[in-house]
Amino acid sequence: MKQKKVETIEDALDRISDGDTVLVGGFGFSGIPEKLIDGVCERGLRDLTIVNNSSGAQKLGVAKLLHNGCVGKVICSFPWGRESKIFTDLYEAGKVDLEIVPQGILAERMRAAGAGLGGILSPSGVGTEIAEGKSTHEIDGVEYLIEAALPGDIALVKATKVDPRGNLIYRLASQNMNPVMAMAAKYTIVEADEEVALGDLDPEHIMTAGVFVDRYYVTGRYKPDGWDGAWS
Amino acid sequence: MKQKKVETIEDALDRISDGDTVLVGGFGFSGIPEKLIDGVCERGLRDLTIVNNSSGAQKLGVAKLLHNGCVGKVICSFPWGRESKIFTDLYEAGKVDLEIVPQGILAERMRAAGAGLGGILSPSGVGTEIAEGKSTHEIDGVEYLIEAALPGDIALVKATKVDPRGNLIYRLASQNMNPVMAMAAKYTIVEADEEVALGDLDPEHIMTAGVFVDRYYVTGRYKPDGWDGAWS
Amino acid sequence: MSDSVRLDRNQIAKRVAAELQDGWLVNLGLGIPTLAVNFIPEGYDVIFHSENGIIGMGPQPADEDVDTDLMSAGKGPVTLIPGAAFVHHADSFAVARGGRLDAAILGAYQVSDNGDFANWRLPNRHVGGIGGAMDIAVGAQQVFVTMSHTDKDGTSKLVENLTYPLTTRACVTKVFTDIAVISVTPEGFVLDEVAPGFTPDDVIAATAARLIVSDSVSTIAA
Amino acid sequence: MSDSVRLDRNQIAKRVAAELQDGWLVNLGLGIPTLAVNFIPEGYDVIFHSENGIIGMGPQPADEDVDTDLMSAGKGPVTLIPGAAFVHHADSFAVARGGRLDAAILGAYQVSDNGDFANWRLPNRHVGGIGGAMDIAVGAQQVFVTMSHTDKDGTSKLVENLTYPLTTRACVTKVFTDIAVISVTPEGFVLDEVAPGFTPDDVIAATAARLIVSDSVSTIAA
Repeated sequence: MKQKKVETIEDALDRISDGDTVLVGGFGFSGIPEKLIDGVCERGLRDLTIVNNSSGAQKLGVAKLLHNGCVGKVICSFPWGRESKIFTDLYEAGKVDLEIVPQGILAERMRAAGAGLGGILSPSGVGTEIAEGKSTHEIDGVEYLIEAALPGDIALVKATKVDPRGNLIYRLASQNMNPVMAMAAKYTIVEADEEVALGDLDPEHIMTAGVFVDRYYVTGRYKPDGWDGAWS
Repeated sequence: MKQKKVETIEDALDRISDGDTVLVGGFGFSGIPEKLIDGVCERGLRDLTIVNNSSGAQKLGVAKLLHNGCVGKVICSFPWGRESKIFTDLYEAGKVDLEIVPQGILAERMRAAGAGLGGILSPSGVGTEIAEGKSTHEIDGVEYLIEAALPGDIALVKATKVDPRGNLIYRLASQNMNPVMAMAAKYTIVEADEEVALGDLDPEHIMTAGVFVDRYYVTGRYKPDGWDGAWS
Repeated sequence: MSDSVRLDRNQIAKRVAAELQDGWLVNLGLGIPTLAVNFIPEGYDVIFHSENGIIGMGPQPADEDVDTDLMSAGKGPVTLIPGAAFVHHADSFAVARGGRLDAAILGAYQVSDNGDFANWRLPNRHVGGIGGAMDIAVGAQQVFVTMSHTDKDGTSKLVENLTYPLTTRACVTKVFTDIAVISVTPEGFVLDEVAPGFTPDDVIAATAARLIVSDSVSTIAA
Repeated sequence: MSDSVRLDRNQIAKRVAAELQDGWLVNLGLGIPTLAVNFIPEGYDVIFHSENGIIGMGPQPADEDVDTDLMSAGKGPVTLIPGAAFVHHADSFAVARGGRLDAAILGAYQVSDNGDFANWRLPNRHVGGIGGAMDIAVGAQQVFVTMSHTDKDGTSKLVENLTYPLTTRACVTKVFTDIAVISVTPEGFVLDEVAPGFTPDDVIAATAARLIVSDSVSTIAA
């Protein structure tokens, strides 16, 4: 069987290079592959294009990558949150590029990449600023934007359970964009709370099939960075 | 709570009309909503456009609808199986139309409809007969076919478990196209082996969220029509 | 206008909540829309959808039951109702764009009388946050906007043509402000209700677009 | 050619199976490709994908263990290997088109020397069955075709230009026939191996396209 488990963060990340497009899971405090993000910061990688729903908050998630100078461009739906001052500063200083995408289309463009499609016909954003420079196509009298598939070189995914084939289970609402990112990247790296034995996952319950996972690292469950509320 | 359960096949089917596009789940012997199909035949509906992977086999599935004169057009990937003589006869007599679609694109076109997209950019079938009459679009030097979303007026879906909100679980490989059909239709009618109480399904295990289901009918588990092998 | 008092945020939320019907699936934006959850009519089963993949959000849990993996799109802790389901982000927005949301309640900077609205970027800023608004507004069966009728300078947020960047064209069905309830119809804005103490003329004066006064204009039940 | 005997279906299946590497994800078409499952090298973990949403098909079960909800795309009963997973049809083809299949083994009517192949419709029939072939062939990392080298009339199935309707352009990487193993390269067909008793010239004579004989041409291990 393909050996997907790695014992160190360094081994988990050895396929990432400067300039890569990296899909990073997580929404709010949930489903963020924090240990992998820390590893990217420690590697001192540069000029990454980071895809996530947001530009991070405080010094967490994508914001941590920004603080550490790893990011050349952010592709997201929500760059301008009250808590993402680092992005604002870098963007206004011309040090980081931005591509803004409606949240659902961001997910759908990644899914299209994972599904080997060239793109999708999107009804979202027609007639708005985000349509500028994009081709349109009409179907049954309705105008759609042609939105290209958004593949990643790398996906950094957070799951709760993983088995030796890389099959994944996500906890509650922590999946968010993780499953589509796992599909969309050429190389998918998972950080999981817990490893279970082969055969322990019911095939009907698996949320991301192991064929989409190239490598995984087991962290044990930990309290999300920056979360100061109740924790169990 | 919305009342989705119906007690009779007649009530389950009262939204279908002559001429509707009906998405019918099932692949091989598995995941076919046979009781709903029987009900459509008994209603004597006419001129339906039926979407399924195939044109049925023997007198089963879509073939039963063809035998009963319900079908004006078939949209499928595999109309020409050794066991679908009825389709061949009707097609060659000019009594049934055909649109042939690659299997994966058939699923993806329905998913696009369910996702409110106008369509997808497909790499499958480029340069072939199925590209005739279709627009193409190039992304990064690669040519794709623009394949329109394929919505249904009605979906007939087979599940193993349903709860009062219409949340569905499929058994083993019986899901096939059922989940995308449930998403793609304006009105989704489910035939389920078994009903479970509200709260009995783990939210992480639900395969089709009840928001995609309009109505369901409970049959009890039965042996698939035409299957003469072992059965438990 | 002497005894007129603009509705507060909770009163607007209460009024828009009265639009929701039993069995509906609804998405709530941040701010006033989120408050609507507190005013669902007794006995109604309204299902709340959250962009991050929750179908069937329940009320906020006690502090000790907060789970960081169970939070709304607004990053607030929530619970699940019985029969809730999780989906991934792509399928979550399939719910929205695919037309399964009976209603979305959103905030806005401006609404025009053909139902265009703006809520994602201030004209004087380089970038804004789109989030899920474009997908939700394009797909929901009904788009209810809640907002103050005018901005701090007294400028109407109901307009003939947007001056703020467009979020979604021709999607808003009804607007709930602090002084009125206004439908978007093929003929333009129609004034359905006024806040207690306001007259239709008060609302017309505060509105920078033509406003048709409904024959059955009434007072908002506060 | 006196002691030359064309390979039978099982021998072709055995030869193509020798291409599969440990840990690969593979999709098998109907006919000879399905037989390849019987010739996986001992100790290899090859994962089989079935279009209808099974990732990790195992061997055929005993009669009493057959489950109609667990059958291959070829409608034969199968089992699951430990760590198998189910997906719906759209995601199943995402696996294929998205490039996660290390190899697909498919049958064909014709293969051209640029890697085009035809397998879905006879030229004299109105319609054929596409099934999953177009999606699988366009996405798989390697497309291995198994077929007889010639049809019943002795006409070559390896051609310069297809006369049968195209399935997928420029996708076939290697062809396994009853007399040869042939790679599709930027220069065209390259003869890698011949069946026992056959010479390269025998194969050239049976092939209606230019055939480059590899410097290291060898005999198929039968």
